[in-house]
Amino acid sequence: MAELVSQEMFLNMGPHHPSTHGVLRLIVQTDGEIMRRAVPDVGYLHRGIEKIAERVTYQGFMPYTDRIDYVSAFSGNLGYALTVERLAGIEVPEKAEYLRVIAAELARMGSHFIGFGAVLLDLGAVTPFVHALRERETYNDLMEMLCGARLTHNYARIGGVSHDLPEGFKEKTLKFIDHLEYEFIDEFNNLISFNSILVKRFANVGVVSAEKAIEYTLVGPNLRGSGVQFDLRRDDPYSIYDRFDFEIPVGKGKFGTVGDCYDRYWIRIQEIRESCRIIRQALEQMPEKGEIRTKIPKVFKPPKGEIYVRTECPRGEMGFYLISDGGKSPYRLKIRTGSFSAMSILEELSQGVMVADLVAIIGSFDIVAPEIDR
Amino acid sequence: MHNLASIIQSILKELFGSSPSLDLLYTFLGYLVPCLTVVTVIGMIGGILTLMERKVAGAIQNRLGPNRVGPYGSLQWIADAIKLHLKEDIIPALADKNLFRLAPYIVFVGTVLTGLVIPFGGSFIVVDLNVGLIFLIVAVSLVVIGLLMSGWASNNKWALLGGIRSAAQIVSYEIPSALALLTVILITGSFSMQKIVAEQGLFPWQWFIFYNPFTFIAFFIFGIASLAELNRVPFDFPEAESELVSGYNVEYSSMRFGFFFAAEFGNIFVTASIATAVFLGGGNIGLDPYESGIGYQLLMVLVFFAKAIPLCFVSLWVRWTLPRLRIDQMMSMCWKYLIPISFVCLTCTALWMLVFNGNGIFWRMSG
Amino acid sequence: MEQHELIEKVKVTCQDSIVRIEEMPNDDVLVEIKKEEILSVMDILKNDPELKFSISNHLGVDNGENYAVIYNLYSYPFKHKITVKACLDHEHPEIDSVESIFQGMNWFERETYDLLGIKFTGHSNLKRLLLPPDWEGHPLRKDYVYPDFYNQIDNRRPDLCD
Amino acid sequence: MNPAIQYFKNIWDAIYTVSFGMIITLKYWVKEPPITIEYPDRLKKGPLILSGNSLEEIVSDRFRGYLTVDFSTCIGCLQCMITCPIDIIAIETEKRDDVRFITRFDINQSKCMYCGLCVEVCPTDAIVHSKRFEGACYDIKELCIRHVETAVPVAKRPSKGEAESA
Repeated sequence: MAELVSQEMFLNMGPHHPSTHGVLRLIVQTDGEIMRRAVPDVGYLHRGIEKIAERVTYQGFMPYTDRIDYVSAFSGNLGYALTVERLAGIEVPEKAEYLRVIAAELARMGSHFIGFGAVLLDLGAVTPFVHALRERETYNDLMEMLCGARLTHNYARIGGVSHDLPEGFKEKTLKFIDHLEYEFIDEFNNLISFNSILVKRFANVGVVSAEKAIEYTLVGPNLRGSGVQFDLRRDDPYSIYDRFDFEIPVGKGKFGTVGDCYDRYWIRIQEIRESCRIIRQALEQMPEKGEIRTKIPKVFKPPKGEIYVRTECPRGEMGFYLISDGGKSPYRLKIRTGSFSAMSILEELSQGVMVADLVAIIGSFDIVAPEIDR
Repeated sequence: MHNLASIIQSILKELFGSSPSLDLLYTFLGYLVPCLTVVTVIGMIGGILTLMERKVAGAIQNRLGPNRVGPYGSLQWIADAIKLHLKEDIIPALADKNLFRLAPYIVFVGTVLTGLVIPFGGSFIVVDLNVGLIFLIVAVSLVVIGLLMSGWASNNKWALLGGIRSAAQIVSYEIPSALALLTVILITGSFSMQKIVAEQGLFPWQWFIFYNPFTFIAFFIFGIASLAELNRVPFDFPEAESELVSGYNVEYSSMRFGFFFAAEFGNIFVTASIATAVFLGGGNIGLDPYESGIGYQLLMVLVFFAKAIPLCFVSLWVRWTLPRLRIDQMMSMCWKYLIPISFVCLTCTALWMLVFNGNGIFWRMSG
Repeated sequence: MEQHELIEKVKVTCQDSIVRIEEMPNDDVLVEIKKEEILSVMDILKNDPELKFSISNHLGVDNGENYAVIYNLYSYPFKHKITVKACLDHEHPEIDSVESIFQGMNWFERETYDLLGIKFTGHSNLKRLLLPPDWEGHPLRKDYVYPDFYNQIDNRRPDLCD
Repeated sequence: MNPAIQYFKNIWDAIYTVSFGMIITLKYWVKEPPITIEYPDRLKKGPLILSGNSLEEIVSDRFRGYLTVDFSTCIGCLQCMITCPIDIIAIETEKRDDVRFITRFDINQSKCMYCGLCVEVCPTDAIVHSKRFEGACYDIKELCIRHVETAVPVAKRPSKGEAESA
């Protein structure tokens, strides 16, 4: 009998694959169902945002920051606005700071709905995804009320925000938060989070230890999922986050090892509660009247210099390294995003897992492909 | 006179007289008419189930579901079928063309073959084989050949993975589902579907599911195992949309894909029918299926469908609730949990028969 | 640790390699070092028990007359920041890869290589990351000319309104 | 834990948690009404009438739709053209007998990213976002919207006081 020849199989997962969260290609080497290696091939959504920044004005770049991470567009706005303001020494009116915090936390929630919804969709649970999107719909409506756009908000401006709170926004937001805190999250957890199939799929899969997470520059919920207590909102406060009382959920290995997919998933669900708390406090403390925008000249030229500012976005810290030569547009703007570093660890994590686990791991990192490529 | 075919034959004989050559024609017609009816019924129910699946999904997800074609979208499934017919039929250049063409039909045939021995109530059964249940198990597992064939013939790695997954899955889950059905066979002592139905009664306590605790468990084991055989969530590995793109049918388009689709949903109904007939009393309303009038016979059909259709809906309901398992977990679930438990059920039912002299819990109570 | 304390500390620990050290906005410290010393500086910053920096960001800049690579470091235990900068000459931009010290820099350095053409010696997999492998030129260079065609695909977009 | 106990606990966990989920989906199935707002062509019929029947009324007040220009107030200052980050606005003015005319005001709506920067910068609120969001057409050239067909004279620049009161 001739000897059986067994061969490893190369699979092209993507660029158009249902669970690659955007356009992302993975060159997958499998031995049947077992993965040998998955090499990410990114760049399908590279739009050269950093090059564009060198050609448009400082104000004109604001709409582009929506498109770095379009799932939570305001986070990009905020990071960029803070960077330019800190470089140019612009004071932001108090009311604008509150509006920013409210919008940023809403964006965080809206992003997490997609984040944990999409990973569940990857695992075949469609209903929780649609339920999460139902809540995101309310977030979209709120943002539309606030600034007129549902996805690419372009709400922040250098020196403030573009619109004041519209009428009825506060009541609607409070209702939304109440709904989330007292109804949605518990129901969602009972529906899917504690489901034993989901726990089996997530627990002990894709374990990232704390050292490895720091080594690979994981940030945000992915870092906290590995048990590192670090949140820029508390540890390096920007805007007015130091005025609020909130907790930072950290992965504790709820159903398995610290740093597995379940921890990363669970942290996102808990962060929704914390965001609700922050929004509630911000709405309470916010002054009724006040300026929402510091006037800056139409031809805005910040002083010469370099600055690196990080903000805590839903996908981890988004850092803007801005080099100004005193001209109308940035000399060099580097955008450091959370998905980029999360993607770089994938090759190592994917060794020896199953094809189905790879999908769960990608999903649990909450990757948005345009954020990787920029 | 134990099936529809012989009834039709005898009617034809009465109407047109008898001769050897005519008898042959009668036999042919006697089987052809019920067969066509069964194919149509299963196809129709499969089609309607696709619509219902989308409607149920919509309802569960706070959505509307299809609502544009016909009143409340009720004609959507016909529109889909027409659309699938009109689409271009693509066969990949490097595919194994003959196998590729054959595979959907095998899957579909596997589904409709089972329709032959399903007792739809009364005398409405195409042929009451004395090995009916065994035939059912065999016919259902024919599907795996079609899926494996399509996966191989597509010359696509995703499809191949899907085909292999389906082979592993269906072959494994065959065992618990067959064992669960065998517990009932112990009680009836016959594989004939009509006999199995006749042994039960109108009232729930006369059904085999409530015969003893072990048949109760066996019913659920059969339910889970048949979900797996149907490739439905939480066991939809061969398709696994988010992992394998679309699994075994990734290269199929047009009506070939439609056949897979119809077979999948037809299979839901077939499996629900088996569960109804074997565990839930089928169309039995306490009367003799062959001797009662046509009105009663239709009532039996009604009773049968009234039990089978909700079971189909349970399958849809499960699908829109649960996430997918992983392939190794699916296997361990089968070999570590379902098979041992179904063996326990089988053995304990056998012991039960011995100890209680063939009486069920409620049968014993009612004397 | 305050900014100036950190400056003193860094001055002491890696005095020979420093070209320039100054304060940066946002509580940051900018250290410009000699490019040959990058590995030793990074090693000190990572392993010194009073510093314990880990890396957070990396970028390259085309300054016209030279290139610069910039590393942003952050110390999780002590919560201070430092920005390390090294200038490379314009003809042959080349520097040691810090991948051996900070593994996570693998992709960051690949991106810099891709977009700016700075070579990282000792890097394990120095290939283009974002752009296709047959792309010509490095777009973030200031003298980059956007090509009209790529593999016969017309990149020019005529203005609709003209 | 004892493997035997673990075995039965696994079965119990699966049954318990799955039934919990099934109950929730059943609740949605039979009880909860759909939240879908149908596309406006259906608004009149369905039970989901929002505030009105027209397309514009279902979006919020600040909605950023197609750009429109009001030439009774446009002073031809070119601010919007300068501000636009993607240069989709093309304006040409011409001086005829001491009166400035706008001879061209094109907005390339196919490129517009609805950021609202031009609206913000306009001193007289001449260029505004309408609430129109349906723009599908068969030729992309139709999306270059030429707001000026025959040359229009620019509006008078509002005096300081007027501008502030406005």
